[in-house]
Amino acid sequence: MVRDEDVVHKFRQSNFGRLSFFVGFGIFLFLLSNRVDELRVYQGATLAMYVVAIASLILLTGYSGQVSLGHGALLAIGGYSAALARNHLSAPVWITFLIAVLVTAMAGAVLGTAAARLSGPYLAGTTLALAVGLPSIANQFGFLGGEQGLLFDVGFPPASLGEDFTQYKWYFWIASLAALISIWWLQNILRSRYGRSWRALRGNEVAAELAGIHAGKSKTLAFTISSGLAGLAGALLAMTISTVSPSAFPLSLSFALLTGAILSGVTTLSGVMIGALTLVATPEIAAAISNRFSTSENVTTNLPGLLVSALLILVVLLVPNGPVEQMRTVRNRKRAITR
Amino acid sequence: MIGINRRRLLVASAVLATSGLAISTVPAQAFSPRSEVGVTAKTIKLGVTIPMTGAASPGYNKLPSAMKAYFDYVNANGGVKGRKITLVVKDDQYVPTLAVAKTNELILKDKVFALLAPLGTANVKAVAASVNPGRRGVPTLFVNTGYSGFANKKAYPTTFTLLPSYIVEAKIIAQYLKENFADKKIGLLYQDDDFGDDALAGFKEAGLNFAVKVPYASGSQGLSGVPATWIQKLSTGGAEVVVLFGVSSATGAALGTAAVMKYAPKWILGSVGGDATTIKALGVPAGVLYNATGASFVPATTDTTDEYIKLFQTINAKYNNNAVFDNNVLVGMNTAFLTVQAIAAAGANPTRKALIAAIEKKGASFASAALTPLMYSATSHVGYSGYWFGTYGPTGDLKPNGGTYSVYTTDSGTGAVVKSTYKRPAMPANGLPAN
Amino acid sequence: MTLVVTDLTVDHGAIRAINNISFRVEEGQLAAVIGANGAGKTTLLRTLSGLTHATGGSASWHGTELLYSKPEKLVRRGVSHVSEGKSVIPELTVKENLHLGALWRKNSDEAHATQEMILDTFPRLRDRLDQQADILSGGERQMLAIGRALMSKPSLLLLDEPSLGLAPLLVAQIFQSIRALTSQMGLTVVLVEQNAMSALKIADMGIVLNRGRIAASDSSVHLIANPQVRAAYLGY
Amino acid sequence: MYKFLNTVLIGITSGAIYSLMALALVLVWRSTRVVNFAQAGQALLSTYIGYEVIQNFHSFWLALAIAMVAGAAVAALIDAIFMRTLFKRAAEGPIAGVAPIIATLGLLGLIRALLGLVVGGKEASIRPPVSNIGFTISGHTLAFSPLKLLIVASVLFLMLVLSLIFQHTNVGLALRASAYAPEIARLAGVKVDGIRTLGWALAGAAGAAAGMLQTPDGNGALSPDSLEFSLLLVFGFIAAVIGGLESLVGAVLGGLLLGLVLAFVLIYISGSLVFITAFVLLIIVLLVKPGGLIGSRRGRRA
Repeated sequence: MVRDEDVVHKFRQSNFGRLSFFVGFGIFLFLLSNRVDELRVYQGATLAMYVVAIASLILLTGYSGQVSLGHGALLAIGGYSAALARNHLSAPVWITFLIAVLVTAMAGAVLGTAAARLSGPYLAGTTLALAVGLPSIANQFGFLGGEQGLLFDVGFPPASLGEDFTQYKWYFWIASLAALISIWWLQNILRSRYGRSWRALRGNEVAAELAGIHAGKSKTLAFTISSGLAGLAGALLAMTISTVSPSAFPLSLSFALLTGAILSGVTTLSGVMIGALTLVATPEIAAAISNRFSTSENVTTNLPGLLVSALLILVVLLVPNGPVEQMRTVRNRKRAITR
Repeated sequence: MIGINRRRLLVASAVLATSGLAISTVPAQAFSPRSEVGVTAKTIKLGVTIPMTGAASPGYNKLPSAMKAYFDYVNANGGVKGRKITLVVKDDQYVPTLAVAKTNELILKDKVFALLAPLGTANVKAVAASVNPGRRGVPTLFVNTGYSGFANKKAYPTTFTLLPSYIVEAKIIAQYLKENFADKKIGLLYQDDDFGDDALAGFKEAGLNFAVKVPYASGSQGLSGVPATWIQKLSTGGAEVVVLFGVSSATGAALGTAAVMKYAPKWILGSVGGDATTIKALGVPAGVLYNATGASFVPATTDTTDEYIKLFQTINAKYNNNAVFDNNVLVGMNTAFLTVQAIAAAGANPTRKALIAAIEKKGASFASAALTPLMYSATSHVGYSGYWFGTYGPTGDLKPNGGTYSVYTTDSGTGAVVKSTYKRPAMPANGLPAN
Repeated sequence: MTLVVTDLTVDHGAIRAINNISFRVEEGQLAAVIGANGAGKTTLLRTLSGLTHATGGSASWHGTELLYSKPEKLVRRGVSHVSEGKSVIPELTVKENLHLGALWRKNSDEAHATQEMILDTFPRLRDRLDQQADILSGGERQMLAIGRALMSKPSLLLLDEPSLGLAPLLVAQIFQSIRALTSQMGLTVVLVEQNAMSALKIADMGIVLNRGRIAASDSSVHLIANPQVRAAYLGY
Repeated sequence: MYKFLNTVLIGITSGAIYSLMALALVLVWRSTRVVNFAQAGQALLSTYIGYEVIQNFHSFWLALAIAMVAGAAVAALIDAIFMRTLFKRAAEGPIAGVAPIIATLGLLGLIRALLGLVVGGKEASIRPPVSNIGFTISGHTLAFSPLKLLIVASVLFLMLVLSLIFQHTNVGLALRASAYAPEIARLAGVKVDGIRTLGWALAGAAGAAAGMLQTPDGNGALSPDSLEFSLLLVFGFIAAVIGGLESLVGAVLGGLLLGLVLAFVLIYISGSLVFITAFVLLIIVLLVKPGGLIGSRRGRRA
């Protein structure tokens, strides 16, 4: 309680400060993108995509207490709507992203209405079945492009950016901008009336309802916004691989996003980078380890899975609320003692 | 050094691309007269992304070690023009996102000379669109999928396919069925995605009609009860001859379940799902395959009278931990064998451009274990284009019908199916291409 | 056999729920713990039964240290706790709820005898023996909860707000039953109540908690007579 | 006629397999309120242990017994080491509902990766213990064999025995009480931690049985990347949710319903509708009865 008031207080004091932080961070990313090589820029774009997707899950799970095992399906909806809008309507890039957000949000609203009636394992089961079932729809309708999917080409970077401006840097810029805007906007939502009602529901649903919060509506809204963000992430994913196809949204993606959310700490948006970074970096770290210590194929192929799983279990066991929340708790405790 | 060169190369490609030139065969030597990316005086580095883990990995995950085994064999015998070949393997789990990420690592971090044998239509397509090896001038050799689209040189300028396309295969199977089972009711099991769609297109082109067509969703073959529904539909449809045009796990599931339901039509196995060793590894008893018909473009893996099989089995024993010698191992080694020839043909200081040119110019005459010709030319990036038919023996060995391999060839378009007169070039001494 | 609580302190995170309290309850006595909401009454009971961990101090019953032990162990030493809010399991039948309290008892004949005694005291439960507990009325649930606790053959009974949400008439009835049972079985009872007057009326002694500290502790007769207590807690 | 009969038989047998996994999931859910995704990994591990027993002692039945015991032991260890710690550390807060699911997903990945390290790339398969050739009635072979009879019988047997244990024994009462209201159960003297571990162990044994029976009914091959086990988990879970998660009978009914609906859709409509059908069926059931076919009224909100 104390903490929330504290944060709100700070926010009121420095609404402008927050905005300038985001702008500053954006400028930092911009400068960074000129310093690093093309692979890192590409990975940066993937990272930004993960940031949006994980933020979407954090909103859903950490703030409104709903579980989604099928977030990959929502990403797929976003990716496909963006690609269809681009290919059939020749929509400008930013419009395709907007369309992805809106279409997925609408799908999320429908799903969220059903989801608000379900809880815990029932919702988990439904979202899991959705993640398994949805991609195979692509093979039922020709316009979805079947197994090989659809092309999604956001186009070349504007010529005004210079000759040595690579495609991936362009992706990175788009993805980073999308991520920055999403996180900024999401933070504002979380500080609004809606954010407060989600937190109240998370704490105690019965008490929140007594206080006049409509649990069903509130959860559906969370599901809708979360879906919209997932749709954006899906469009970003489609951009980085320039295509959408059913196999780009496997069940393992849904699980990976959940892993990322847990590693970030589902209760705080500010840890979102941690999870995204882990998802991007773990395979590389695993490869480095197995290159150094072993030549066995079994080790090389299974080490990334082993590392991610072990990390996930450790985080859930040791810092269940996430590293950021943990640090905050420790800091608060210290502060309490020094007082 | 290399970093700067590569950067300039990319700049140049971007410029070319933005100015509307679709094909970029950037003269890399212009910037780097001494050595190409991934090539040193002593080594050549190649890369492959392939499903090593996950549901799609069984079978395919044997390819990299087979390729490595052949490269090790060549390296032990002096390498290619003194250069030893290394192969960087990345696991893409059959997921396009990962295929793109890993291919980027191969090109940008590991700085490989060329990409080898990528797999999966969606993966190759995503890599082509996002990483765009075509624009970067990175050769993608011997794509390991039968999707016909990748042979389109305009869209995929640096890509060479290897397997006969699914359309080719379907046309040849249709011809075989018309010749041998004209009066029978024919059934088809196919995967309900592009793989199956290509096959359907091929059968349609050949004018073959099926009494029963059973589609299955990719992945559903592993679900208890699903294969039984196929067999039920095929048997109620009265199919006397059944074409199994799916992946190995689907073939295995169909054959195993048919045995349960005592349904015994004449089975015709497509090449993708027709490798006896893989099917047996799935737990299907060899006896179930007995008398089924199979199609292949390489010699039977058990045919030790074949000089390639003999050599590859020796290499397999020495450099591949004596793994089970199946079609995956055979195709893997054959791919490596072709790769070595291509690099050798690219000259004393191989460049990416020279590699592509060498395959276009000399690819059709490369030695290869396959019994069908390679169709590479300046205008075509199509690899093999034919099949022979055989019958599985009691232990699951595929033996050519009539004792000799009679190969049929055709193209992915409207071309007729013809009996091939191709004479396979003799294997170079010890399977080591002349340097 | 005396319940001796010495210097007991319990923290809930940063909040000190019980602050260094000490008291005694003699064998066979019924002690009422009264106080405002948040005074620490429920925390006190939860700590004595092992559900909540104490920060410091000690509490012994019959030579057994109650703190830092687990509830399932303390039950076997004779400590039974009826937690706040009708502690029955609605998914189980009445019989199963009762039976649950005696699962650990080796002697099933004895357990059966206890059950008969409980059903004699609360005859309404006998009629509903095979029905699911979720159809019981509030009063019946409280009877069942107390019955379940008695099935464990306790020597120390901890009761948390048995009157919560019940009609006044029913409250009187329940309290009479509690008094009768404790005398009959020779129980020592710690009864936590908001309904201070009713509790003190049946109690031998009373403890008044205020913000985690003991505000007053005396025989119930004296407490009822104490004008300050009357004003603050008894409402007249 | 035979088409219809066979469709029903295919639906029942495959439904029975889903039910076995659903039973295991329901057992864990009932005893600890956790949806155990590691169940597929545990079943795979147990089946590998069974495979090793067959290799050494050439008896399927011995292997089944040992696999079930091993499955129980592994499950008990997982609960005692991981889940207990987890429940103590993440008992409250927003993570409480999600943490167990995540932890079991992590365990699933861990078991698979470890299996991949140890047995990856090696071939292993299990032959059916009894004939898997269909029965014949007046010249027509049914989609039902002695092996499938064994599977259906095992499911019914397990369901009955477990239901009897749950409804009519002291252990069963303790299991139910610990699941519904752990605090009250503890106050009544139930050693809840141990009882929960017992619930996990029962589930581990049921999961092992599912793995040992499904493997020879498919083609018999085992692999750490097994598609069969992933699908078994997903469809077993869907069956359990359809059944209401609370009830063993519900799990079996859910499994059979899923199996039958899939068989009819695949045979009478289209072979490629597997995954969509499962999703649609689940949605329909949950829209009509949000707590599943046999869900307790409280279960929905838990």
